[in-house]
Amino acid sequence: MRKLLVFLLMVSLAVTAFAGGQQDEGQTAEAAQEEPAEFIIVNGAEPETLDPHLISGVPEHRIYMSIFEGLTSYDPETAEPVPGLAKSWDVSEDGTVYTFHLRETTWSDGVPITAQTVVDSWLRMLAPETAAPYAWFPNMFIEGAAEYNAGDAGADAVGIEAVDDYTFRLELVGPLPYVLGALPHYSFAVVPMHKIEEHGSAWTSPENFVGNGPFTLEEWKPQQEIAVVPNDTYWDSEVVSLDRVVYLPIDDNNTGYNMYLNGEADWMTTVPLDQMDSAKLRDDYHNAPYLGTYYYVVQTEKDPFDDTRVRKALAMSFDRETLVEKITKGGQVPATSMVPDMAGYPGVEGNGKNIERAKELLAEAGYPEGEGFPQFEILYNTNEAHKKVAEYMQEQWAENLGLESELVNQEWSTYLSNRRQGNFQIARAGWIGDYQDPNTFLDMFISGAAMNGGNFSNERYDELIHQAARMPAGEKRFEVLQEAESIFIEQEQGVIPIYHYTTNNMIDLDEWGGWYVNTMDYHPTKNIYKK
Amino acid sequence: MKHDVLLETKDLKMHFPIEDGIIFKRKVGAIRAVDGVDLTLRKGETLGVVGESGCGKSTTARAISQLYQPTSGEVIFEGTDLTKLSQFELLKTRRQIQMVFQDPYASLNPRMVVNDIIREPLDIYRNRRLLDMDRKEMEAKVENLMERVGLSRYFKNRYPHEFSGGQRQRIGIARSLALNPRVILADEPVSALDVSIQAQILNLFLELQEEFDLTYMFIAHDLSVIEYVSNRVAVMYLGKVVEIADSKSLYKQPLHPYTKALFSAAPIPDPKVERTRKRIVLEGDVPAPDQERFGCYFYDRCPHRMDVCKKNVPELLEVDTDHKVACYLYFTQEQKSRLN
Amino acid sequence: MSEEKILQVEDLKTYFRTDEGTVKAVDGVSFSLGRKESLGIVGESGSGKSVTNQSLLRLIPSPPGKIVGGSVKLEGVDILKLPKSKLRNIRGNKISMIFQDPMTSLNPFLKISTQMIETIMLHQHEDKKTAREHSIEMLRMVGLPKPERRIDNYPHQFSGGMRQRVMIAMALSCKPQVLIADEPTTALDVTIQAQILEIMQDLSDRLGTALIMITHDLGVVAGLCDRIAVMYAGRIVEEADTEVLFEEPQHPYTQGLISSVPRLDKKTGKKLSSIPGQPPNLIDLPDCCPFYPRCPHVMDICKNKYPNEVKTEVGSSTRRVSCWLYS
Amino acid sequence: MTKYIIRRLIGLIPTLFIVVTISFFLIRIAPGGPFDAERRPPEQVMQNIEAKFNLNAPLHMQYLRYMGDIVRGDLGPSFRYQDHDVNFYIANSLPNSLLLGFIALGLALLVGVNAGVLSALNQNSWIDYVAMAIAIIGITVPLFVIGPVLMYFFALRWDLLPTSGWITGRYGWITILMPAITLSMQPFATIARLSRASMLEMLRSDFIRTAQSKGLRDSVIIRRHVLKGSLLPVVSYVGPAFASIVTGSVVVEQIFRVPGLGRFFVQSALNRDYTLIMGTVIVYSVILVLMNFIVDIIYSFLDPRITYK
Repeated sequence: MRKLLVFLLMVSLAVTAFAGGQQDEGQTAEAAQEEPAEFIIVNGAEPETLDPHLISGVPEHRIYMSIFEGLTSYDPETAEPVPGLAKSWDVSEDGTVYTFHLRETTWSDGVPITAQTVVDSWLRMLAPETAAPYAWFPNMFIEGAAEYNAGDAGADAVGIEAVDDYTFRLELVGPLPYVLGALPHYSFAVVPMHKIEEHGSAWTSPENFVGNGPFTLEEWKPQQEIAVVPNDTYWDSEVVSLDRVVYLPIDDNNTGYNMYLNGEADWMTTVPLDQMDSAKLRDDYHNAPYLGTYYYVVQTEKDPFDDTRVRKALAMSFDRETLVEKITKGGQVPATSMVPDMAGYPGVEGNGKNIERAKELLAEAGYPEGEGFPQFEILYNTNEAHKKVAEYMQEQWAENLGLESELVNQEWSTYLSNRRQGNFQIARAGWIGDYQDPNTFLDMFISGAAMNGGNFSNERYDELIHQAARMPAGEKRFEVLQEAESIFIEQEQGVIPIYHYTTNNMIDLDEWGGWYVNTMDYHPTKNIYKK
Repeated sequence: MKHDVLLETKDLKMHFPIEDGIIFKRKVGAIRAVDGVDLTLRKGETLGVVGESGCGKSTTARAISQLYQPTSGEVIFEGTDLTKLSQFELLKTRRQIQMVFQDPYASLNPRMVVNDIIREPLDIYRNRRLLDMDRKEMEAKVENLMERVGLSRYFKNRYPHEFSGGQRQRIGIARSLALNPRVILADEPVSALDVSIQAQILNLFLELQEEFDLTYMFIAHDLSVIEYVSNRVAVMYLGKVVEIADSKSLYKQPLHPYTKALFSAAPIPDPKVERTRKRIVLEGDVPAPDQERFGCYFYDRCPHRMDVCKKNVPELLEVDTDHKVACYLYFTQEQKSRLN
Repeated sequence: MSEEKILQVEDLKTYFRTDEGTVKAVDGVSFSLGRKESLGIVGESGSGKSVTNQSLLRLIPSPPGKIVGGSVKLEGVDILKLPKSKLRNIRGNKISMIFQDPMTSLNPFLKISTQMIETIMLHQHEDKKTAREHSIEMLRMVGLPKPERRIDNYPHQFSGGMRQRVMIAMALSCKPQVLIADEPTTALDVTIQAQILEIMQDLSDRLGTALIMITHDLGVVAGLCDRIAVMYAGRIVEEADTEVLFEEPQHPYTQGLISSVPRLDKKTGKKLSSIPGQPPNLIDLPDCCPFYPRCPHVMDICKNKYPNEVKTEVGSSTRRVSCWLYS
Repeated sequence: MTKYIIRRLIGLIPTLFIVVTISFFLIRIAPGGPFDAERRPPEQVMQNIEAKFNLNAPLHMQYLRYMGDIVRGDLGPSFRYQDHDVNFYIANSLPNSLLLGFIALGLALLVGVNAGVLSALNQNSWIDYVAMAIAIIGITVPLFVIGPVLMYFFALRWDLLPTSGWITGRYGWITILMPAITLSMQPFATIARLSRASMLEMLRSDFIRTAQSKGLRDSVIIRRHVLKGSLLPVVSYVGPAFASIVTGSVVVEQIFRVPGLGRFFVQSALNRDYTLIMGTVIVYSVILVLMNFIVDIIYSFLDPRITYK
């Protein structure tokens, strides 16, 4: 059987030799592909699904925006809602009923999209059998949606209706002014029901796929790439300039970064922490505020953190500026409020660094100079950046308040489970807004909400959030939300905001146009073009 | 003549199972290392056990000392059957029966100094409260033993590898004597040693026997060694004793065809004798002991085989005073018919 | 010397370099071997007998071993000075060896046929088919049953005795002038030993091969060899015709050796006489008689100088001994 | 022999049964579930999801149902990668992992055996020292260092190779070079050391002395008498090594974007994607057991002393 071994060796040799011979061809092939405008995106994790109703992640959302279009879509510069499948809409006086006028357009296979398609799609999203993980999102908006989704009511209860072929009526639970900004989200997707019926879960395979976005699915090689090409039946197809968009699933950020540097990718959607210093010096590095907040959630039910003074002391006793400059490095914005800057929302001041005051508060709580304060744990999910932040916090609290803490890292699912169940003292958390409204940062801290692992509970706060949900857009509503946030942050310090996220993108804007920084980090490929 | 029997085996069998199967092992056969051995060890004597490799002589010794749990048969020491004793009872009795092994290097723990090696059996029995001895007495005992076997007491903190083969065997002997046993089972104790050293150790065995009133079972493949040390000799072949006799009578007149061949094959260090001697050269090899035999175990190689030998296993019968042999050549007509 | 000598060894020295110092395993060994003569080399472990014989064919692993002096002349040609290619022509062709452990001396991964044929093809320049037939013939001569079938077996399918027969067949397949057998029966049982010795004697007689038999067992050489050389601590201390040596051993070591072996044929009832003490450590041995610490006849001079060799004529042959008692 | 093979293959079944059973329950013990996310869906949504994937049934019923599916060769739907089932993802990614593993192992064997043999034949010479120094690097330096270093030099610095990708991608077969080399470092080092050691041992054995005494040329001795026996330890290493290359290629697959099973393995474990974890565990167990089995067979061909009945 030595022959078998020899054979293996020979095979490996042959393969290596063959591979070596291929090298030149590979490069010439690349040169030949210069002509058509192909845009290659380093897209993060392998997409879990392309079925919009089952999506729950950012990489999937990027692809969704290329191959589907909701009633509204995003303006590439501001990420504000603009007409999509709906060319216009009317709002009832009380702001609770929207009537959309749809374009007369079709799926990529020519089947028309009507108001009934929208109704059927949304009902599919909400149907309990679909088990859409993001169903809670439309549930917050659509009248009767939550009841139907929970199985407590039939589909008739859902406040949506096809008035005629191209008129769609939407009834909201209240006057939710930000609904238009939520509609481009995948949980409001319109899907080709005729294909879903035909192919079942296989409808997202390239050979079966039908969409209504500016692009349509060409290829999906798991863990390798997803490619989309222009959709000729798209209503605005003249605007579409790219010939092909490739989404590369990449687990290792450094590899993605290297690919970008080596010209193998055109858009890198994040920058690895250890490359940040060198990336910042480059012209193709784009840093912008992001609609997200990095914060520490404090277990408000457990001693000694059930004392507001303790929580405030913790929030006031570290230097957010140094943290973002020296530790996170990505141009993050020091945060003392939960809600990031948002047009029209006045925001709250929050409790910033004030070590003297922190010490006083701690002393009032019974721990002068940190004496008698039990050692506590800081929980974070395993990740280099989180670890560095936690180390910094640990050191700051020790130095400024004399508090001793221990770092605990857990793998993602374990961490999530513990955080949800409140099995922690202090834990890191982060939140990216789903739409541009303070509500997306605040409604998750009402008593008993799933995200509220710190078990923050305040009657007045709950009341204010519910009140705002029934108010029309405008200053008044923002004032109510501001009061709620003030209670949550300034008075009670339910969580400790640390910084607002920023987006870190690498793309050469001398080569590519139609790509703009915005606070949602949405960059529709529809508008990107090669210069 | 009446002899005091100290130790006796009755139909002792030691079969090692051959197992097969990937997850669930099942027995598919057995190596019949010892296949029905009757031996008696008389007080104060040396019983030599001789035979070629694989004849079961070492296994017999190990089965007697209960290092192996015998498959069947009895090992009776002063009236008690060792195979039926509980662990603790066995431990109590077994101090009377000690073993000396062939390879003195392999049987000594390389990480222990001589002092600890010799003292180990004492410690074990003391820890089980079977021995009443204080530390000092034990110390003295070890030193005495060392001196007695011809090792300076100043070597007691050395490790086995610092000694030569002969010295290591002396350590092994000292250890076996620590508990004042009455029986020593010596398993090829000199076969790994050079000739000049071998003589030293053999002489030591003889001296110790006299001094401590020991009874030996002495196992060797070298006939001349056996002859030198033994009062009686048992010849083993394929797990069975084929002949057992008083040493003088056996060497003068071996009866069993195998014994005869064995004797004639052993070279004698004297050219005159050697050149005039006629050798019986046996055919073939010793068969593998992995199957049951229904005739004489020596049948395949025997120059005198008869029809009767093919289907009957000859019993060990006394054919002369103190001389038993398992061969039909020597059985009277009456004995033969009785067996058939 | 009346007989024509085929092999003459002069002042052979083989040393081993170790961390503790130089081990003079063979330190000035001289002997000669006549055609068809059989010489026994007797000694205890560490006496240098095996190293001596491996030195004859330059089989000493180097490093750490090295032949540092002397000559080994086969029909007048010094083997120690031959280039490697010529040396290979002697190995297995003019001088063959059999080793102690037949279990490990045959390659377990190769069939017997492969191992036998390669030697014959190499030295006899026979084609494969003839070499195979030749091999079968040799195996038949050593008494291997059904050689034409068993030649295609692997070594592990043979018993120890059968393997040693194969080794003998292989060693004699090129009709060597000298066969060196290094403890060929030590690992075997007595009855098998008898078989092997008989075959060796018979075949070397028939093929006219001279024999060097290395052993620690005086009994083995007593019946087999014409002459015997006794080695101690890397030197030959005494050499004589077999009868002479056993009848009238001169060196105190030889005397001690003979009398410390129990005799099967003579039950004396007396205690064995044994040689006291241990063999010497061969590292940096001083120039003295290495046996003196164990010698019953030790004199002052023994501790200071290695004794000269004394040669005496006994009958038609020479005996030599290195002991101050005789010089 | 055929009988032995059949018996061994049947013997795999209980082993796999135990592995599957233990993994099934172990995974469930781990905190968190497949649908945990930064913002966990509200309870009624969770209930819908659990009903869809039969997670609301009692655990032993889930187990029985899963076992039933496995017997039919169905590894079930992935909980997270919902567009396809586990069979699809394994069928798509396993061949890539196997190919990479084969090439890496082939490379390791080719270079490792030669290096080991050369070292042994030139013991204590510069060849020996250099080869063994490289081997030590291979053993001590982790993959996640070797990979990026290769990428830095070959892709970024010298621009000889693309940073990453796979043979079916735009850069073709050359993409396999760096992952294969990275992955082969550790087995190469072990093979080199093993073959050197066993070669040295073989050279010291009695039968080599016999071969020398027969007058054979050194080259013949090495080729005919030494090499086969020296390869035995390498062969017995190769089976488990292949299994560990395939299962342990996670890091390399991530760094070089190889669309292999390893990436799913890690991702599914982090996601608590129960069915996909089970699927990868089963596949890996089969590979491991099969490789050991194949090695046993090869061994019996190489070493005549071993026979299987």
